Parts: sequence; structure tokens; C-alpha cells
Amino acid sequence: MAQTEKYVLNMGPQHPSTHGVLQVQVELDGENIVGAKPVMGYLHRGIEKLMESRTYVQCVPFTDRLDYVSAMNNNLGFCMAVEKLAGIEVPERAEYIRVICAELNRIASHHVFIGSLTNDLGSATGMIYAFRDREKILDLFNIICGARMTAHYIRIGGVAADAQDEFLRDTQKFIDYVPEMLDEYNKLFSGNEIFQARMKKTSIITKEMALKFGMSGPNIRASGVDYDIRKIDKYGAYGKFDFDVPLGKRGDNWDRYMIRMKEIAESAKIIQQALDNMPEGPYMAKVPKVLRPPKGDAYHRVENTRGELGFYIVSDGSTKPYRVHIRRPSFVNLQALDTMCKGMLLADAVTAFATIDPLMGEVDC
Amino acid sequence: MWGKGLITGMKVTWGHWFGKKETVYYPEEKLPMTERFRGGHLAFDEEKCIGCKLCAIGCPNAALDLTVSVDENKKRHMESYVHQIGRCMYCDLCIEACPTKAISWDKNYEFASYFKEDMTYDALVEARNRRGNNE
Amino acid sequence: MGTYFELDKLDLLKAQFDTAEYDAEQAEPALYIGKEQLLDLMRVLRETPTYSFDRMGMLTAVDYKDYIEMVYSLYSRRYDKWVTVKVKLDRDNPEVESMTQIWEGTNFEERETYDLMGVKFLHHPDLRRILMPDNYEAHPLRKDFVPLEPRIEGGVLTWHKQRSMS
Amino acid sequence: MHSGILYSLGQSLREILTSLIGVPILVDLLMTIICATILLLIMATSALVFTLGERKICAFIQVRIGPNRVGPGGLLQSVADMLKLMDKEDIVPRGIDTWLWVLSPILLLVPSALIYAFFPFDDGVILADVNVGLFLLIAITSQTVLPFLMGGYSSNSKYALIGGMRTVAQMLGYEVPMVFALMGIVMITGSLKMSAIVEAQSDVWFIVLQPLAFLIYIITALVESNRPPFNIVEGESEIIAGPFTEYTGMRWALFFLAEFSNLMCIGILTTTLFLGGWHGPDFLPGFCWFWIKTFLCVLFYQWVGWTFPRARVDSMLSFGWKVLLPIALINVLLTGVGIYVYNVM
Repeated sequence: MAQTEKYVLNMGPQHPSTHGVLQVQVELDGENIVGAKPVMGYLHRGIEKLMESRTYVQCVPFTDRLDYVSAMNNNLGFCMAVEKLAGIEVPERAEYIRVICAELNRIASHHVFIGSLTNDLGSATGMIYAFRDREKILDLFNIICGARMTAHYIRIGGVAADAQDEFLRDTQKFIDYVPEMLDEYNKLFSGNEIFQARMKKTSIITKEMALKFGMSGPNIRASGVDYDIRKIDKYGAYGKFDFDVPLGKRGDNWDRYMIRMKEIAESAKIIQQALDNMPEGPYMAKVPKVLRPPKGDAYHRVENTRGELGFYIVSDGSTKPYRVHIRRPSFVNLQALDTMCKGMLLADAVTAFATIDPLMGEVDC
Repeated sequence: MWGKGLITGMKVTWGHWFGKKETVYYPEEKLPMTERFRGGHLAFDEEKCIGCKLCAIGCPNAALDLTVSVDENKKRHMESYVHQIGRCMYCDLCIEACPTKAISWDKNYEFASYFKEDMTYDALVEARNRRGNNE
Repeated sequence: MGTYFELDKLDLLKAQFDTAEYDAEQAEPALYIGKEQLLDLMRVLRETPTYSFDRMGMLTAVDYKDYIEMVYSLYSRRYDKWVTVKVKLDRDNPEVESMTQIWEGTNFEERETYDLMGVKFLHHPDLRRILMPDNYEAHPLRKDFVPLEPRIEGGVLTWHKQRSMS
Repeated sequence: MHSGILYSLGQSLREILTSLIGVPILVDLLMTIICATILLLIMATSALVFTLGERKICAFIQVRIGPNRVGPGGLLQSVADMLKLMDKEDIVPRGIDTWLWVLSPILLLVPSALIYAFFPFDDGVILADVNVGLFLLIAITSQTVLPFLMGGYSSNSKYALIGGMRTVAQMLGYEVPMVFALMGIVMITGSLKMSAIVEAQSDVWFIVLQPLAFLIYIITALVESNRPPFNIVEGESEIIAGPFTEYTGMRWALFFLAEFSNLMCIGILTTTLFLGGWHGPDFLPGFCWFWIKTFLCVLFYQWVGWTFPRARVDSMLSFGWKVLLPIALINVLLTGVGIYVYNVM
């Protein structure tokens, strides 16, 4: 009488494909996954607590360290929340520069997604190609703010420094390169039969499940829910641009991948419009040297690369926030991991980690 | 279908086989640093500094450790300007806080070290050495 | 940018729930509710077609030194509306109904709140620490938090209260 | 009779030995030892060459420069790699099945070294030209499964165990279509002798006569040698390194050596079975053609490996059983019909 036994495989926190220090306890029956439990906290730095002892201005660089591959989006979220709390009007040129930077960073972050996904699927070449193109964006950030990843460029009331002509010119160059870049990716992986066989109809998240888990960002849009905060809230200058929200149908890995590919094109479209209509004017609003927002609380959400990034700030009228809470999209999205992995093979679990695209800096905060 | 995608993929990689390489021979060939680049040690200008300590106040992580002395004319002098790189997160807030632009980045990114102690240095001593070398 | 929940609807809710309160002077008043009625209120907010707050935008707790306040930000995708619901909890023994009974996706956020703020969620499916080590005893986001001292005892990392901060 | 530099070199060596010793059986033994040593040397150097080649090729495909510091243009990189591996600490994990664990890398080298005896490098230059050459080859290459399984089982690691089990599944799935694909060649040649197979290609290479078999062979060969896109046994993003997960230093280097030896082996097999072996235009001696073709094949396999993502276990197995096997059988049928038609005409 043959007898089989289930066993638990600890993937991570040191594992070639768990995107940082995520630990997943995968329960296996042979190679079939019965359950997958994410265990996090290995990168917990207590940013929410740290912010309580810093002034509002000093808090901004900490948001870089949340989702360190899309730092600009985090800066944007925090600064907009503080601006909402303190009632600061941001000049139009600053809004445009913010949009350009945030969208560039979205592309860069999707590059990381594509790179890590292809690497997890066993094609290191794809990773190098994606990172090669990401490097171009990081170089742009190096021009505009002097740092490549932890930008700390978007500040409360505007941006740190004006966008130089060099930056705008190079951005234009990059935008012109985007179609060629996407074409190369499509040729190398999207059209590849092995790639498709691994991605299609695996780790499906249905519309209902996505809503149930409170997912957001590309992950929920891949399941066919039209939920893009840039479109809904029209925060910053996003209301002035014309762009589509790509939606998936099945909610499988393939949709989650294609959504991001399409989003790169949409982001490029937004940047192109922002570059064409760039207004002149100041890049920074008049912000008091010592910022004391009135007593109260504010919640502001932005569309981060990974979904709905919200900052809840409580002010007690002093120079330091009384409490900052960050609603991190990949933290919430990670709840779906168990459902995604169930019934799949071990190799699919790796794909599922990659397509859900968690970033441990953000998950652990 | 039917392996067409595989062949186009192979064409793509073949196209890069003899093409231009993206990487450089690093120590011989260095990438240029941009004008706004934040990194390296702090280049301190003793003459411009008025000893107001705004940089240290603005620092989110208390990476700057300054001692200031006041002379008989009520003029403030910097005695030491210790920068702990291990704590620094290169947010640029100290440089922006400076009213006289007395500090800037020296943009030298090659300061990797075997010892933790090398991560703490006195920008004042370094500035004096630098001036001494130039003279 | 979605707008805030209308005041007349808040009035309706106030009539329906006797512990509900809000400050009509404010532009975007938060709805305060007693913790016994929280679950019912949330059910009404979620399931009534004229409200249909189907998304739990954000869930957290704030330590106000005298009491702990739970903050729920609800969002209605259909009407593009926001509402903030707040519950005041006893600081020494904060307990509140778990929202996983209505929104399953609040699981991790509630675990985080439990971990960092020490709020116990009743009827939560899996209430464990999520970010801090399992054998950690303090709740870091409380205002009177003093970091615990790590010590290795018998090959196991344990956490101890600091001996007199001087 | 045979011609070619290598053959006459061997003949003159044999004559010298005969005049020195005079006992035929001793001469045979000595000749065998000398040839075996040469083959082992070739195998060892091939690992060195292919490590560098692999790293350079992957760098070129990935728009990088690749190793360039050790020696002129990074030529000595693989030597440095080897020294590093020798220098590494030999970590023996707790709770292993010691004998199996130690034997596994050594046993893996045996079949991969053994098969070199059956390769015709040039006209008449073959260590053991046995009647059932092809059959023996296939039989021996399948033996590589056992050491993998041993390593995976004995390592006391779940990753290694999964890797070991995958090896078995993959061998079962791919050995069968491979054998059926090679059946076509055997039918045309009418012999299992390796030298006869090469001889039969003096006019037309089998790649022309057997394109289907060639395709199947390429795929199955990639699987056999654990090359990407079918390196599911290693599957570094899922199961770290499969059966080798718990090995370090020289033990791991032996796995590595066997892997590259397998890579060269499939290059040689492709050359011998489909690309006419040592046949080629007369301006170069036969062994030169042999090696040129082999290197081109290896290059091709590496190019494929660095372009594609890894296939998934289940789709790979179902592909082997449900697609490749029927095609291989059809190929056998077509070959039979072709031979019949040819004979009638």
C-alpha cells in the first residue's frame, strides 16, 4: 500500500527567487502545492515609528525606502498627503515634473517586474535586457536629482529642483525608444511558446477574489476590475492627460504580465503629453521653513506601481507627525498568494511570486 | 505558434551577439557623474561656514556630529565636522539647509572600505588636507 | 478625487445607530461609533445599495495616550465616495470586532495592527504577529513603547524588558 | 583502408610499441591506456573551454563584456574558477547518507567519461568500435540518472530530493522518443556500429534524410544533458540547484565537469549522427571537421539555452510523451516507406 505524505518546503528568506526576504512556507504534495503561507517581517525597519520622531520634511527620504524601486511614487504619495493636511497648493510646473518622474519610475519598476519574472522563469537574458533599459531611466533620475533609486526628489510643496533641459531632452529620447524596447521584449518573451505555456491559465485570480482580497494596481486590473486611482482620483496633474487603463480578462499570470507591458506604453504616452505641454513657472510652492500643519488627520492615496498606496497622517499641530500609517499595496496583495498557489506546481509558485510583484521593502515597511 | 516565437527570440539574441556592449571596463573607464549627483564625502568650506548647525538640525538620522566654538568676537568656528556615512542616507537635506553653501558633495563614489571605522570621518580635517595638498 | 459621504446620509446612520456620532462643523467629519455596533454599521455601509462601500481603503489604529482609536477608511467604487469610521477603544484592553467578517482582505492589515498596536480583533481567522518576532511582547507603535532587549538564551533569540533606562 | 593523420599516427605508435614490447596483448593494453588518457584530457579541457565559452557567450547575448580580467581577454578565467573551487571548504551537511552522497559525483563522471570510447573522431579513430555502438551509447547515457538520484536522495534536503525525482521523470519521458528518433538512422544505415553510421553519411548527411529525427534529437539531447530550456533538474529559481544543492567545492566541481562533458557529448553525438561526423571537404583533415562541427553544435546549444525560459515539468513531460513520441514513430514509418520506395526504384 503506497502512502504519500505532505511536506513543508521553506522557500526563503534566502532563495534565488523570492524577491527580497519573503519567506513562503509551501506545503507540497509531491510537486503539487497544497498551501502557501507568506511569512514576512525580515525587513521590518519600523518606518511608521521612525517618522513619528522626524519633522515632516525629514520624513520624505524615508518614503524612498518603502518601495525602493519606485521611490518617486512614494515621495509623491507622502508629499500629497502632507499637502492635503497643510493645505499647500503646488505650482503647475511642479505637478507636471512630478507626473513625468512618477511615470518614469513606474516604467522602471515594471522593468524590474519583467526582469525578475523572466529570471524566475529561467531566462537570465530577459532580466539583463530589462535592467539594461531600466538603467536608462535611472540615469535620467541621476540627472534630475542626483540619485538613482532613492530619489528624494518630490518634496512637500513641489520638487527639489527644476527639471533641466538636459533631463527633458533625454526623457524625450527615452520615450522615443520605448516602442522599440517593447517590441524587443515581445519578440523575446511574449511570443515565446515556452513562456506562454508557463504563464497562461496559471495562478488565476478571478474578479471576485481580487475584490475580496482588496487587491489593487495591475494585479486587480489583470482580473478585469477597472480600478486605477490615477483615473478615479485624478490627483495631481493626471486629470489633464489622456490615457487608457489596460484591463485583463482571465486574471492569470499572463494577464498580469501583459497588463504591465501595456502600462509601460500608457506611461510613455502620459510622459509624452506632459513633455509637450510643460508649463513654465515656479517648481516649488511657498512652504514655511518650519511646517506645522493644523490639528487633524488626512488620508491620501496614489496609484503606486504596485497598487493603491495610501498615507494616513495624524497631526497634533506640532512639527512632527503624530502618527503615520502607510497602506502598502504589496502587503495587501500578498494575501492572494495562498489562493494563487493552491493546486499549482512548485514551478508555478515561483511565477506567482513574480507576477504578484511584492517588494519586501514595502511589505515589511 | 509552432516554434515561430522561439525562432524570433533566437534572432533577437543573435542580433546582440556582436552588437555594442552596454557595460564598461570599470576601473579604467568610469561613467561620468552628473552635476546634481549626491554621493561621497562632504566637501566642507571652512571660510563660508558660519557655524549655525542648521545642517545637523536638518539631518533626519543625526549623521552629522558638529562641535562649534565661539571666539571673543562672538564669531562661531567649526572645531570638528564629523560625518558618519553609515548613518547618512544621502537625502541632501543638510546641503539644502546650509544658508551659505559651505558644504557640497565631493562626488567621489569610491570609498568602499574594509573597516567600519573608515565610514566616519571629519570633513573639516579632510578639507584642510585637501587645501594643504593644493597649495 | 472622490467626494466625502453626504451629511444627510450620515444623519440617517446616526438615527439608525444610537452610538453613532459626528462633528457636523467639520468639512469631512469622521463617523464615531461604539465598538458594539461597529460590525452592524459596517454591514449596513457595505450592503445597503445606496451606500455600497465595497472597499476597505485603509485600516489602522492611533494611540492617543488615553485611548486607542481605530480608523477605517471606506471607499465606494460605485458612487466614488469616502467615509471615515472611527472607534474609540480602551487602551488597556483594546478589543474590537474583526472586519475580516465583511472584508476578507483586511486580514493582514488587522494582523499588522494587532502586532504593532496591540488591538485584539475578535473573530479573526488567524490573529498572529506578522512583522515582529512571534515571541516579542511589546507593541511598537504605542506611544510608551520602549524597545526590548534581544538576548540569546540557549540558542533561541528572546526579548526582554530593558532594565531601568538611565 | 582507413586514411587520415590521426589514424596513421596511431598506427605508427602501435608499430613502435610492438617493436619495443612484442607481446600483442600488452601493446593493446598500453594503446588503450594511452587513448583513454588522451580522451580524459580532452574531457577535462573541454570543461575549461566550455566554461569560458559559456560565460562569454552568455555575456555577448546579454550585451555584456563578460570575463575579461584573468589573462588576455579573460582567457584564463576558467582556470581561476577551477582554482577557486579547489580552494573552497568542503562542507558535509549533517544527516546525509554519507556513502551515497560521496559516491554520487564520482559515479556521475563514469558514464560521461565512458561514452567517449564510442565516438569516431576521425576515419578509423575510435577506441571501441563495437557492433552495438549506438545501443551502448544510449544505455550508458541513461545511467547518468542514477547518480543524480543518489545525490538528491542522500543530501537530506527537500530541494535536492525534488531535483532527484525530476531527473527520473525526465529520463523516462525523453529516452523513449530519442531512441525512436535514432531508429530512423539505424534503419538507413542497417547497423548500430558508430563507424558505419558515419560511413553511411559520406554522400548525404542524415540531417537531410532525417530532418524530423534531427529536430526530435535536438530537443531530447537538451533534456538529456540538462541544458536550458530543459534544465528542470537544476531549476535554480525553484529548487536552488536540484541534486547539487548540498555540494560544495570540488564535489560540486565534479558535477560541473560532468555537465560540461555531457554538453560536449551531445555536440559530438549530433555531429556524428546527423552532420556527417568527420566527413567534410578535403582541404582540412577529418578530425578538424569533426571538432569544428562539434563546437558549432555546442555553440548552438548554448545559444538556445541562453535565449529561452525554462519549461515546466508537467508540460515538458506531456510534450515528450504526447508530441515527440508520436512524431518519432511517424518518422520511423516514413523512413521505412522511404527505404522501400528507394529500393523499388
